[in-house]
Amino acid sequence: MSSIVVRVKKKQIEQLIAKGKRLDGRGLTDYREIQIEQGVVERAEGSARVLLGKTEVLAGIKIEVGTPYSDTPNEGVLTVNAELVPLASPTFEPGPPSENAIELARVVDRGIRESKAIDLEKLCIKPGKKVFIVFVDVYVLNHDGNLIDASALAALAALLNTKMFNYELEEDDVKIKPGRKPLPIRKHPIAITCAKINGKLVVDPWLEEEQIMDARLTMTTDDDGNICAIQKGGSGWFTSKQVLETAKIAKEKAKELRKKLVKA
Amino acid sequence: MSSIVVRVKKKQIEQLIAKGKRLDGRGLTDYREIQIEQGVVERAEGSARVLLGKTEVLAGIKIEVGTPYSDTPNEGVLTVNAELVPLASPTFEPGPPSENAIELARVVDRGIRESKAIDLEKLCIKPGKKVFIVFVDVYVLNHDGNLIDASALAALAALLNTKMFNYELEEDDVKIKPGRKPLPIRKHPIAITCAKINGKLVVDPWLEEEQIMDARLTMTTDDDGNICAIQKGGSGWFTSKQVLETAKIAKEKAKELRKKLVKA
Amino acid sequence: MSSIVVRVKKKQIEQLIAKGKRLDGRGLTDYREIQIEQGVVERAEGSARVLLGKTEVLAGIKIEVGTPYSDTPNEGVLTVNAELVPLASPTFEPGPPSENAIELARVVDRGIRESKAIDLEKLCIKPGKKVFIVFVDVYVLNHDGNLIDASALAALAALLNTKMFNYELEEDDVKIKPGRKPLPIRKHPIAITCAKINGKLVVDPWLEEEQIMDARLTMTTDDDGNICAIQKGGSGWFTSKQVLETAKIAKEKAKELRKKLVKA
Amino acid sequence: MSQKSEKLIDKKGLRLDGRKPDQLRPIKIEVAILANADGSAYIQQGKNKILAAVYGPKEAHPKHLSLPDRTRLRCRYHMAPFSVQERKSPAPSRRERELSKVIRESLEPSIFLEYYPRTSIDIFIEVLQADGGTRCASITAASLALADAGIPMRDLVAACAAGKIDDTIVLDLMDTEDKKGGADVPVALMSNLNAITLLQMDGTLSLKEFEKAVNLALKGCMKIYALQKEALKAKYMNVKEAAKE
Amino acid sequence: MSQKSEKLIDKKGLRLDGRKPDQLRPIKIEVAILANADGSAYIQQGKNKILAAVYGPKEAHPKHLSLPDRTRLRCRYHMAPFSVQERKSPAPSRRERELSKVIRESLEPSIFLEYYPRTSIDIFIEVLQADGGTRCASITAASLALADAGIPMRDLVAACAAGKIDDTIVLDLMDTEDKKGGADVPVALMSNLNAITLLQMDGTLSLKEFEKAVNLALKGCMKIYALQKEALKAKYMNVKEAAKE
Amino acid sequence: MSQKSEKLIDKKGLRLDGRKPDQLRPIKIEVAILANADGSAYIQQGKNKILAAVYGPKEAHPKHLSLPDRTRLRCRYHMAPFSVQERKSPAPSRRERELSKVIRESLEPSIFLEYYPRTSIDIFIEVLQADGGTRCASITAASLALADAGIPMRDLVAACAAGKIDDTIVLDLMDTEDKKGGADVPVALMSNLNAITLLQMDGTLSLKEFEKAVNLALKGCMKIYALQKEALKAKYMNVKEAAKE
Repeated sequence: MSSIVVRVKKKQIEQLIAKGKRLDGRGLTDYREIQIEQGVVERAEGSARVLLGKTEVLAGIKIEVGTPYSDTPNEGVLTVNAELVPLASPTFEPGPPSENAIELARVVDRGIRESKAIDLEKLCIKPGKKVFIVFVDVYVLNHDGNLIDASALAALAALLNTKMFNYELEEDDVKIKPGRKPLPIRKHPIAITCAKINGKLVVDPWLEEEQIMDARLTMTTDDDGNICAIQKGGSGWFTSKQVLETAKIAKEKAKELRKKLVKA
Repeated sequence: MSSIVVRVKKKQIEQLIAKGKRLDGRGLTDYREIQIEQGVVERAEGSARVLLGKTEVLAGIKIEVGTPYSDTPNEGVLTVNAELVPLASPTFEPGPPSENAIELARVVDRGIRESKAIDLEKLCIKPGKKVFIVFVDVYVLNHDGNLIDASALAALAALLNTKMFNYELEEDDVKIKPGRKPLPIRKHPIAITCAKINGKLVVDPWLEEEQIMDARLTMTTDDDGNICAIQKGGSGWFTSKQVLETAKIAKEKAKELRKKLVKA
Repeated sequence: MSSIVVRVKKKQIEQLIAKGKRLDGRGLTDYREIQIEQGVVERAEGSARVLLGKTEVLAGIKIEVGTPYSDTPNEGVLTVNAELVPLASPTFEPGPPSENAIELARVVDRGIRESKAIDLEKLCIKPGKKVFIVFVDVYVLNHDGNLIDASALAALAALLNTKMFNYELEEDDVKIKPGRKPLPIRKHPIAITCAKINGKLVVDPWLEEEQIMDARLTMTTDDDGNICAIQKGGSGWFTSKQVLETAKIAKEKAKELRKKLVKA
Repeated sequence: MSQKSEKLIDKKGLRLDGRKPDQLRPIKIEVAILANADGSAYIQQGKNKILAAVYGPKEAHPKHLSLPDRTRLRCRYHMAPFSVQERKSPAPSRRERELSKVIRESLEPSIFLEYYPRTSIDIFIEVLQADGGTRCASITAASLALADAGIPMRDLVAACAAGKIDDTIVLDLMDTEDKKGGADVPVALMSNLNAITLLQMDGTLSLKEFEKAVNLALKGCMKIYALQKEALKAKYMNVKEAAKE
Repeated sequence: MSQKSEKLIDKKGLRLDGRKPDQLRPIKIEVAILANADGSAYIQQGKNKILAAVYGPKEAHPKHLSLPDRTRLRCRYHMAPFSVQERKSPAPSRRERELSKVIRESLEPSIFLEYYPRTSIDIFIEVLQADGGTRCASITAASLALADAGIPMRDLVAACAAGKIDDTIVLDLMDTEDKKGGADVPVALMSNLNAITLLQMDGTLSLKEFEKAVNLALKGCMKIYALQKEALKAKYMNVKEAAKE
Repeated sequence: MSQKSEKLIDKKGLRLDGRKPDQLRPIKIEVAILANADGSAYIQQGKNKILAAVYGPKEAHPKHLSLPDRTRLRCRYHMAPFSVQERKSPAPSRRERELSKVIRESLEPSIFLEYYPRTSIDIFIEVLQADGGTRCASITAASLALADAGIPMRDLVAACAAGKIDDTIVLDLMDTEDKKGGADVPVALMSNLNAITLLQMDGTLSLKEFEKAVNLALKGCMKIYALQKEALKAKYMNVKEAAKE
């Protein structure tokens, strides 16, 4: 977009927000409509598709046997990767993960990891030698803003949909046995993002808002209302009042989303 | 080349072909002169140099001990790589393999693999643990068209030239013993390429023909006249009649080339 | 720099050198002031910072357990890497090692390796299976010319500063025991570089001299005055007389530097 | 491909999933399903689930790669890490790079490339789930995405494979049939022009078997062509209805 | 982060290195220590040893990445291979790439980017030794390097983390506390503007604990801000004295 | 290099392949052997088999790397995967990248670079079989390829190594001698100008031994220089004869 178009749009959005309104008709703390569909990729151990307005994210889970990290010999391994595939937006380029894709993956990862959502000790096969590796692959299919919340939600929905295979150890070889069981999920971390536009906070920014926002703040909270991950992004700033306001919004909105997920 | 030069040349070649003639004096189904020289790189386990007109390709074979693929624990591993090294053409760039180099390697690979030319089960040392890996490295030294046929021929000639070392297993370690024996080669897959120019098929296109052709079609056939690999290339199309005509040409020409190779 | 500026500077420097003088006031065979500080990175097994005029290089040593090369099963492994990090010069780019960084690392490596400065056999834990790997990481922090000499000196000073951990083998696992001991260093290879400018040799060229020099010649000598590594660089040439003159200068200057290091 | 002893065709002449030899897998096609792309399509063929998107024509970038007399068609075939049995690294494999090339070359003949000199058209294909025959299904979807983007075309390209299992020539091999069968012949066709724009093969076939396989694959292409046209029609009906409301 | 049984705070309320909960580690800052860079700074915070250098504003390269209305700020946070316990490969890790981004975004608000359209400013950070809290120390140093380079700024950015160990909110966690503790909240602040330009968190905190941690971190930032100003003053004194001689 | 107990020189003073200490390996040189390259040469020196090709002068690309006052010489030394005992990955190793640099710098002094400003000349070297001393043989061949391409040159560059085995200074070390010997000194020379354009060393030599080795290497260079000129003459004779026919 040319900088003039951006400036005009910025003004328009800011004037609306000053009146508590948004371009797409939402109120400042309204979330877009969410659709969650689980099990969309049968070949994956787990999968889920999330529609957040026109933002569309697919997450797939694969589970493999591997070696634990040396400092956590009794725990399975969680690996989160995000692909901003070029069919999702004219601004996404093919090639190795961009800075944005890496940040996205790491923020989703932190939410799951720090909330201890997965009981990783239950994924240990043989301490120090063999554990399960849980690959969470986040695949953005259409980018219309707020990829972090949509991706975190898709990842969690896919984990909840995941069925692990049964196994037994035979002389250090993992033999797969019939039957499947769910992943040991203990918590449901939900990421909520607010954008700061002209000094006001708006929840769940869509693409046009992201293009003109000052900054964004994502807070991930667990079932107990504790914060487990935060990420500030963008080249603006927040006051400490705005930070605490965001924390409250995040806690409240996360409850709403968590309900939808458990229903899903 | 500028697009005007290409268009003039295209017209000239097409007019000749309409009369059943070619720029370099060949008839439409004539192959260029072939020279095959085996054993040119003594340090390799096997090697061969093929001259197809001015197209020059060197193939070298190295054999190493490695682990089998998990789905074929009783079979050795075949790996084909092609390098379009920049000394061969002003259009080849240094750097990681281009799309063309990858296609070339994979078409040569398919011919060998699908014809079951190498008895890979004889390359198993210890099932599931240790097998021989056969590296076929195709090295294009001068590019004057029809790299696929020249490369497939060089690869096969090099495999026929290959001497494996003898070995014995000592407590899971492979010990090399004196003496050498040939690779277990069962079939002689030969690739034959036709180009479609102005609706006509010409065999073994050279560079000037490739630059203006509509499309090319490569068929690899084995000693029994069966087809074992096909690759269409280029941005044109073929009718099903042309496809079957190519199959017949390929079968016939492959016989001729196979004879030369066995002589070599 | 524009080519005109370079030409003017070249003339100026050449005229001075014709009179036996240099832009920074040194005589032709004077070395810049050297400061060596060891142990600057406590977390590394060894480290040293070298200031050569305004050229600043940090070297850090890490020691890990790994596998030996198959042709030297009884020897530890030496690995030298050099990073021309972009904070050191406006001409250094972020990204994978440039040609210059690779050459720098390899010249430093050759000096240490060929002089047999480290008794690598003493770094063998279990022949053919487990040895110590000594990582020498050369980090250029400010580039004001003659990176080779400064880097070789920093690497050697860091090796002399290195403390290895004690260990014992328990069923093939290396267990770290309390206490530390120095690396087995036998020799002190010192690299000395001369630049050829307008037919004259100058020792320890700084940046402005390097920018206009014809060529450079680095000779590394050991404690016995033997040469153990040489590298010619730059797009000019040397006469055999200049080569032998450089060898004599290198031997003499290395003695001076070696003294400073032993003092350090 | 290695022929194992397990039967891929039962005594009744039916395949593992109950299909007859000349029967396609169930196919579901949707056009215009991605909001940002200029054109897009989704195909489900058996368990294959594939998205194709088209961006362009747009200014070619970098400029020195633009062509003075026609558009530059680019194509990326890519598999999601979770689309196959063992997780696939997201970095493009050699197979993906070859398929990107042959898919591009199977679509190029259908496009009036000379209409948009100095521009580029990007085709992005994402295989979300793979079950054999993904290159053909990708071509089918990508051709629709091109049409959806309004790119002027000679005809739609429909693609389908035939092959050999248990000595029988069959249509549209699924993964197990591909892996255990004797040959696979993917074909792409512009039906109106009788133009074969993709032809590959691996396995072993006699000349006769090959001829039979190609003819069967071409029939498959024509059936899929009909489904493509239905999908396009369905889209325009939707647009029409939307316009009425 | 996993909470282990070992105590990180003793009975007297002191931490492993003898600090009180709200106490910073010893900090040493020097400005203008690299000869070639346009601006530079060195910080030692506990065992952290970090260099920051600034080059620019200069012509943006490649040109198509230049911005018509402001400077392009670029930032590379990089760790020396010997800076951590196990040797780190010199190739940038995913962590280093994320930190490069958040550090850049924590410094951007402080710079009058619109003063130098079509240019770029490069910030290079090298962690020579790491002991927890390197991103904050890097921001503190990089902001000084920007000032040293004469880049017009709204305010200096000072950064500091707070976190939770043994159920106590503490300031400026060192590596062991970070790894064994319950939460870490790095914060960056422009003190004059009361503007938080970096905020991240990992671990688990209740809303109350979080509020307490942010406030403690902000106090830490303000203390570090004072040290930054001292370091700048020291530099100008040196320049002055040098000028007198 | 590690000195092992096996003898590299026998009682008669002969080396493993029967050569005297100051004897070159058999050398075969051919010029103009590649059809597409602007210039090319092939050298066999012992078991070394090396091709060199030159393309240029041509427009430098990318343009911002072109030099306003001279041509940009580029050089790639590359080994075929099958050229050495254990298969070498085709990706350029650090060794290959260093050798590319030193070979380029050994050839640069011989070229009138200023004749073709803003252009580039590419030298591509492919080692098809390696047996010690490949960098020298590469220089010898590449210099001929430059001449064959009609690049204006001060003189041909000929290269040869000397070294120490079993305490004897010998000429033109082969692989076994290089690996088991005590030192290797590769040298490149423009004979007419008495200009040493390459000088490297590894191993250990006293100053006296070094002087002896350099002088022996220079003699080797001069012998190779004669062979280079013969090869060029042979090529022109061929051209002449071809013209007559």
